[in-house]
Amino acid sequence: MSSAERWTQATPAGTPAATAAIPSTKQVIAGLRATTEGGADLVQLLTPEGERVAHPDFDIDISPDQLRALYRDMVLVRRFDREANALQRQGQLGIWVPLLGQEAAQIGAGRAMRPQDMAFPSYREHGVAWCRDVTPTDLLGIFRCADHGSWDPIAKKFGLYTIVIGNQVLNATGYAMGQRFDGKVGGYDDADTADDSEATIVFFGDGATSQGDVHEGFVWASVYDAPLVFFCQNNQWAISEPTERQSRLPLYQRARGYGFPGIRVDGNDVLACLAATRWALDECRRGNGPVLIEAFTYRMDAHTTSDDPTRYRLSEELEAWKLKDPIERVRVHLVRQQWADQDFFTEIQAESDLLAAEVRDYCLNMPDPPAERIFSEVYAEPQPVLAGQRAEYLSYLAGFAGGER
Amino acid sequence: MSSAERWTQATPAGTPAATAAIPSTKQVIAGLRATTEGGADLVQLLTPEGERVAHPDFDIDISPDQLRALYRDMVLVRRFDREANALQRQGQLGIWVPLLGQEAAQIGAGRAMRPQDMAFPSYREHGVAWCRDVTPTDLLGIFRCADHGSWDPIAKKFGLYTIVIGNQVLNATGYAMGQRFDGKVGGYDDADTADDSEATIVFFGDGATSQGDVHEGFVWASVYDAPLVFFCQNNQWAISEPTERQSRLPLYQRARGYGFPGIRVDGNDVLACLAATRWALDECRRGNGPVLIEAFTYRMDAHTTSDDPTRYRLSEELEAWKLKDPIERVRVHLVRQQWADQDFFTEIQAESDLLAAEVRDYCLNMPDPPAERIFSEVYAEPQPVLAGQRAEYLSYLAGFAGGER
Amino acid sequence: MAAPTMDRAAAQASEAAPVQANVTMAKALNMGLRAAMEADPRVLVMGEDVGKLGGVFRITDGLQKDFGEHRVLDTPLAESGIIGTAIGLAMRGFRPVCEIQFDGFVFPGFDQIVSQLAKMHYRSQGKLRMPVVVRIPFGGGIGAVEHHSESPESFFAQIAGLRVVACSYPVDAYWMIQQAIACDDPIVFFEPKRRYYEKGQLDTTDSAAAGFPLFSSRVLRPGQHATVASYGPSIRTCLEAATAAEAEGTELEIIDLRTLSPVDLDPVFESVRRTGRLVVVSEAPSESSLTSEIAARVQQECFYSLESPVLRVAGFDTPYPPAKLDDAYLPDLDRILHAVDRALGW
Amino acid sequence: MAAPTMDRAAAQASEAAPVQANVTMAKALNMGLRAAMEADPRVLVMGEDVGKLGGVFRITDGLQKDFGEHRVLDTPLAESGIIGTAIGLAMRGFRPVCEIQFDGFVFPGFDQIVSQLAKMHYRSQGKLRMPVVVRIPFGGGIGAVEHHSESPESFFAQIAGLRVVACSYPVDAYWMIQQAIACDDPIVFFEPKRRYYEKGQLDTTDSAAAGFPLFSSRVLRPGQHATVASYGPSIRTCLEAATAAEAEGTELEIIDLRTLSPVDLDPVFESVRRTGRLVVVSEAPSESSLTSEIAARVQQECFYSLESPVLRVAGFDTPYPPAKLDDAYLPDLDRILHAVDRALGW
Ligand SMILES: Cc1ncc(C[n+]2csc(CCOP(=O)(O)OP(=O)(O)O)c2C)c(N)n1
Ligand SMILES: Cc1ncc(C[n+]2csc(CCOP(=O)(O)OP(=O)(O)O)c2C)c(N)n1
Ligand SMILES: [Mg+2]
Ligand SMILES: [Mg+2]
Repeated sequence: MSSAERWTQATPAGTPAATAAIPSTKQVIAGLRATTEGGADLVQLLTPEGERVAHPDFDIDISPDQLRALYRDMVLVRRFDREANALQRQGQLGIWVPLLGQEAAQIGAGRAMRPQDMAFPSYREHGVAWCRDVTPTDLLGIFRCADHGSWDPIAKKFGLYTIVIGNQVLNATGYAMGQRFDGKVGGYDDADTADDSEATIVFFGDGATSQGDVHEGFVWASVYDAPLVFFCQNNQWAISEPTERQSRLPLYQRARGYGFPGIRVDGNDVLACLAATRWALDECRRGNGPVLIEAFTYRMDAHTTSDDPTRYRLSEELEAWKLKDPIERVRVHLVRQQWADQDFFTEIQAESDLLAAEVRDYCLNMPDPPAERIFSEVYAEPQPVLAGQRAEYLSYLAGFAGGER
Repeated sequence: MSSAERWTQATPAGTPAATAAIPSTKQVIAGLRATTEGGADLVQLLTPEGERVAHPDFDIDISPDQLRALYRDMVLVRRFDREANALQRQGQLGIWVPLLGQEAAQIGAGRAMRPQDMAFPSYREHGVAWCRDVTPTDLLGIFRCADHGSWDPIAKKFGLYTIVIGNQVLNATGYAMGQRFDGKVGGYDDADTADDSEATIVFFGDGATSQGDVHEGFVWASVYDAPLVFFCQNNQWAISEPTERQSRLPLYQRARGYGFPGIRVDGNDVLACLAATRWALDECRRGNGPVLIEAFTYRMDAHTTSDDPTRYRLSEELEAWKLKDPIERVRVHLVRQQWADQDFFTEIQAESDLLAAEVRDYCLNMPDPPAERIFSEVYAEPQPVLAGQRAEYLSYLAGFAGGER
Repeated sequence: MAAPTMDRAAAQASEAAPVQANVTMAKALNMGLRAAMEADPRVLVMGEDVGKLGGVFRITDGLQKDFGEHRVLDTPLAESGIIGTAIGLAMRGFRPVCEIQFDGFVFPGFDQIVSQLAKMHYRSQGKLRMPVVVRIPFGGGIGAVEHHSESPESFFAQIAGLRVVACSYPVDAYWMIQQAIACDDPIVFFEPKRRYYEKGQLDTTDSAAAGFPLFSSRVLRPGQHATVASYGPSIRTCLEAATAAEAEGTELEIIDLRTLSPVDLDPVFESVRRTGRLVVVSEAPSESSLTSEIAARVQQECFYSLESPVLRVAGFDTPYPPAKLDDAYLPDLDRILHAVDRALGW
Repeated sequence: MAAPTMDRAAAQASEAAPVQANVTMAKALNMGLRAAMEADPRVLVMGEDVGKLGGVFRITDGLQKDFGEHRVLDTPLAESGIIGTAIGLAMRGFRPVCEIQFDGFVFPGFDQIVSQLAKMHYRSQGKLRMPVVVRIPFGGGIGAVEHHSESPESFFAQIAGLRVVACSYPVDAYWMIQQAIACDDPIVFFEPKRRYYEKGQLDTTDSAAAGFPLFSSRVLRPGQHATVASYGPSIRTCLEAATAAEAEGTELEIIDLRTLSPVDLDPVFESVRRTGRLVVVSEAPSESSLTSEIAARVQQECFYSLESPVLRVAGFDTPYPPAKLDDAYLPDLDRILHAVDRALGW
């Protein structure tokens, strides 16, 4: 993978002629969705049928323990996701943003990180959070509308959820520039496991690629050689808009215009995501960043619990993707390899039931924030005008002596 | 030029490995400035020595009359530019933005347009203005700070100068989308000279390519197949910042990530600029837009009359580029071909003296705007609050009966 | 600006019966957009998810189906792109209606609004008109996550060359959106999202409603003891406050500002000269805001009539808090009445 | 927020003698930036042309030469990128000082300022601090083309979580920029570009000046007949007006607000209680602005003391006109005195 020429190769066969007359939707989709598997360049190590396949650049040794651990991660985050979705339906959460179908992309990327690496999520990265020890219950406050993010982004090396599309890409770029300015980049050699060189990974969606901020992140990261992995989860949809509303070409090819690697991985293949992201992070800590990874996956549920996908997509699409479920293929592989027996699966099942119960219990007992919270931590240093508003409002509230309020 | 695969070919030899460890400035410059001529892919039809060379894709038939006309255009706009620069030095203009060195890029692009085509300039396109019959004197008001642009952008098919870097790229994209919605795109065939199909061209600089708006313009234009030519004048500098502060790769390669053609032309070669732009505009009117053209040229004067280039660049660079002067090579070719004699050059000389005198005269006699101008045409429809401010202020001014004011 | 004429209005009633009870504001806006698109083929609707989905609030529901993909555009995901291309389309003679999905997402498009959309007419001295409407669902109270409950109207109210309006109930929504689209100036059109599904009776043939000017505020309820001026989502709260106050013998005059820039204060001046007291109500933070402007101008215009200072009941000068605090943060009936009491007791 | 200590200030005087006459504001800012960079290795300067060129106004002149390319960054040309990466650098523990080249070019970065820079501390409930300074040369009067003469301060004054200050003369510029950099909140730092080259005497060892708090307004000239509050480029005009008024026996009290958000009005209230009259002066358009806010709060706080309404002398509610009209557009001595006369004659 040393030389980079390959990252600016000709368009893979099958992509539409960039200057053909107005391409038909068919053409475009052919380019974007390529084959049902994501096109010629798609990096895959584990087929939907659970077969291990080799890849010239991104092969990886995985032990039974490691694969079982990845399976466990995916099952647990999916269970959490489903539980949270149910809690929203029951009115316990204001909204929920499902990750269903994106478990492999997020666990693969999350487990590729080293403790010293930094991650900047969008708002759907519950699986990455899990890998950063930001627990499911840590996430609930945002969706119960009790807080805007409760964890310590520096301690956990996991930024706060960012809702304004694209913003976090520039913030991550700056953070990665800082890693370089701090001398944390360059010295890395594979042998040295104690190596403390750093990299950053930022998560965004297919729709986000249209935002100016994402472009500016590409520009800054490339001219400052920032140790940054741009991890784009192409789940085929930006709410109701398919990826062809955002681009003519497969998104990983966007990197070509800036002069850094763009890789498309099977986003439903946890091994491919792990291998490619590990490689990309290491390239970055070596000083060869940035790198763009497009995880070709699918949003199997609604955009959020407020969304109604039946208005804009066909169930056939969902059915087709169900056959490529990220968890099922690992289960099949574990079984076929005899790396896991029934006890193992029962155990995980029990563990996920426990997690679900814990999440539910935590959610139901989450206290509402007090009115003072409106005014808390707006500034790091004293702000008298706001202090006045606070005092006035709280004494006003006190006026309702155990009254309506 | 039918197939487009070629627009996403491998990196031309000589560009830096996109993922090599932090590239040395040397490497980067090698990539950006490539050879002194702009790299392997540079489209050139007339060498700095005035020799006509062939090009497989962009050859062009040019008659003596046509070449003389292009020469005349360039000489006149340069003379206007120098006169305006002098007027600023003499305090007659608040500021001047020189086009010196970019005559070929602007005249080539400007003369490639058809009457029905629309142009969106930045703030340095005095040569393009000339081609759109926006006269030198029409431009003066902006730089004398007497107006913000005096011509009718629709009548002249030449937008107002846009100072906020990148903004006009999106405005042009919308306009080009409108041309498509109006059915002015697609039907074109070369034979039919009465053809009224339309295209748009937008001008911006190398520095501008970093702005989010330019990226969003690329995204919109490509997904809406807008008949838009992105014409980037890479004059090597964004005020004090060389192009390597904005990109690792040559700018024309940016188009690759979006799936439309990117062409680098010798921006000091009026024939190459004319040929490539004409092709690009025709591709657009055919429905094969958008197209990116990078005109590889040089800002031979300061960024503006407020700038001091000695603080950031070496005179050697300027000297090297003087050898590639856009006008001189045409003069040499005209002489060598015996397409022009001394009388012709004397005539042009006289004509440009006349133009300079006219410009100076117009500038010196330009009336200052009256105070009412502050309030004029803020809105298309009545606005009572502002009307009140206007009335109050004007009566206040009237109060100084022939006084200080 | 030509208000839609009767027959146009009639034509626009299209499939629907002229008089309909129980029309939600969302439906009224949808009907208004449809009417405008039928009346003028140059009207375009563009934004994120406005096509097939009909917008996350369904305001554009069915429009793409009926008018086609070239008149209802599901755009790429970038607000600067939405505003920036709308400007070019306007130069081409279209009348784009842009939807910004939520209040907190307008800022990537702020530069195009400030530097191009609002200044184009002035820069060109009238040669370029910008008949662009930017629709923004705004305000809190819907139990949403961050950036979905903001009141950014004051950012826009201070931009010269731009007009800003806000509707507060279905009938106004239906007519105001059509008038805004017919206006040759760029307009930011604020829609109180937490009122989208509240209903009213709509008569699409009501010429009085059709003719009431877009840039005028309106007295919704007369009263003699104190004036309350507001707009958008707070109007209903103010009306409820007036009813409550009446029970205690206090008559509040409620004015719906409707136009936020230019703000039409003549009815407010006239009212304050009678009542001597003014409370301005808005969800937006008060610092350097529209409510500041109203207080500043009223204290000057009505200096001798004011028996108490102009008081403001507004959002606090904080970011919008987690939505569990919607009720604690938003001006409610109690806070309005409390301010009225202070004004009366001054 | 720790104001630079004496010895720090001393250290910072570096090559220069402690007391220097005829220091321009541009030089004072340059010295202040240098002092801050010497005092704290985490301070970065970033922006367009701030390195080799030293900025178009030379405020960062020589800094890249002395501190290197990793502490003084010539960034790509994109303001959202400048602010957005500064936020990430701040998360990494740096203290970025961003330069926006001109007032009219801050808007592409507005989204990152509103949605991230200003909200990060609140969102994280104090876990993330944003010690970022955004320097903006602002105001008109320099005979420039469009977008180079604007006064956008009110856009920022209304953003919760963000602080806004403006310096008006060299000594303040030198200390305020250091205090701003030392502050743990994000600050938009406005510099009156048309005063950049006006001179003052600067004593870099003056502990009183070093200790005067950043977020306090200050009475620059006492007077008993009327109060005039202003900031930035208009301060000098106000002082000239005071001198002219004195000749006619009118004593104006001139207050330099210095901090625009939160605006420190206590000295204004105190003054207005004595004078009964207030004129607020600003180049910025008046609609929904900082001057509106001041009028709104003073009329409430000093209701019974005011003998005339708070009057504003401000930019008109238009885009900034062609600069040939600089003098006609900007509040000048005559307009200020005219307003004072109106206040006194009310
Ligand atoms: C600037 C901005 N504009 C609009 C939105 C509303 N919005 C939220 S998610 C979304 C779609 C994002 O799609 P994508 O980037 O593919 O991410 P995904 O949700 O599919 O993970 C939109 C338009 C927003 N959050 N921010
Ligand atoms: C948004 C914005 N930021 C900053 C500026 C200040 N500025 C004016 S020209 C310029 C450099 C532009 O360089 P380039 O795009 O290469 O065009 P050139 O001037 O070389 O023709 C800058 C930074 C601006 N006009 N707009
Ligand atoms: Mg998506
Ligand atoms: Mg340039």
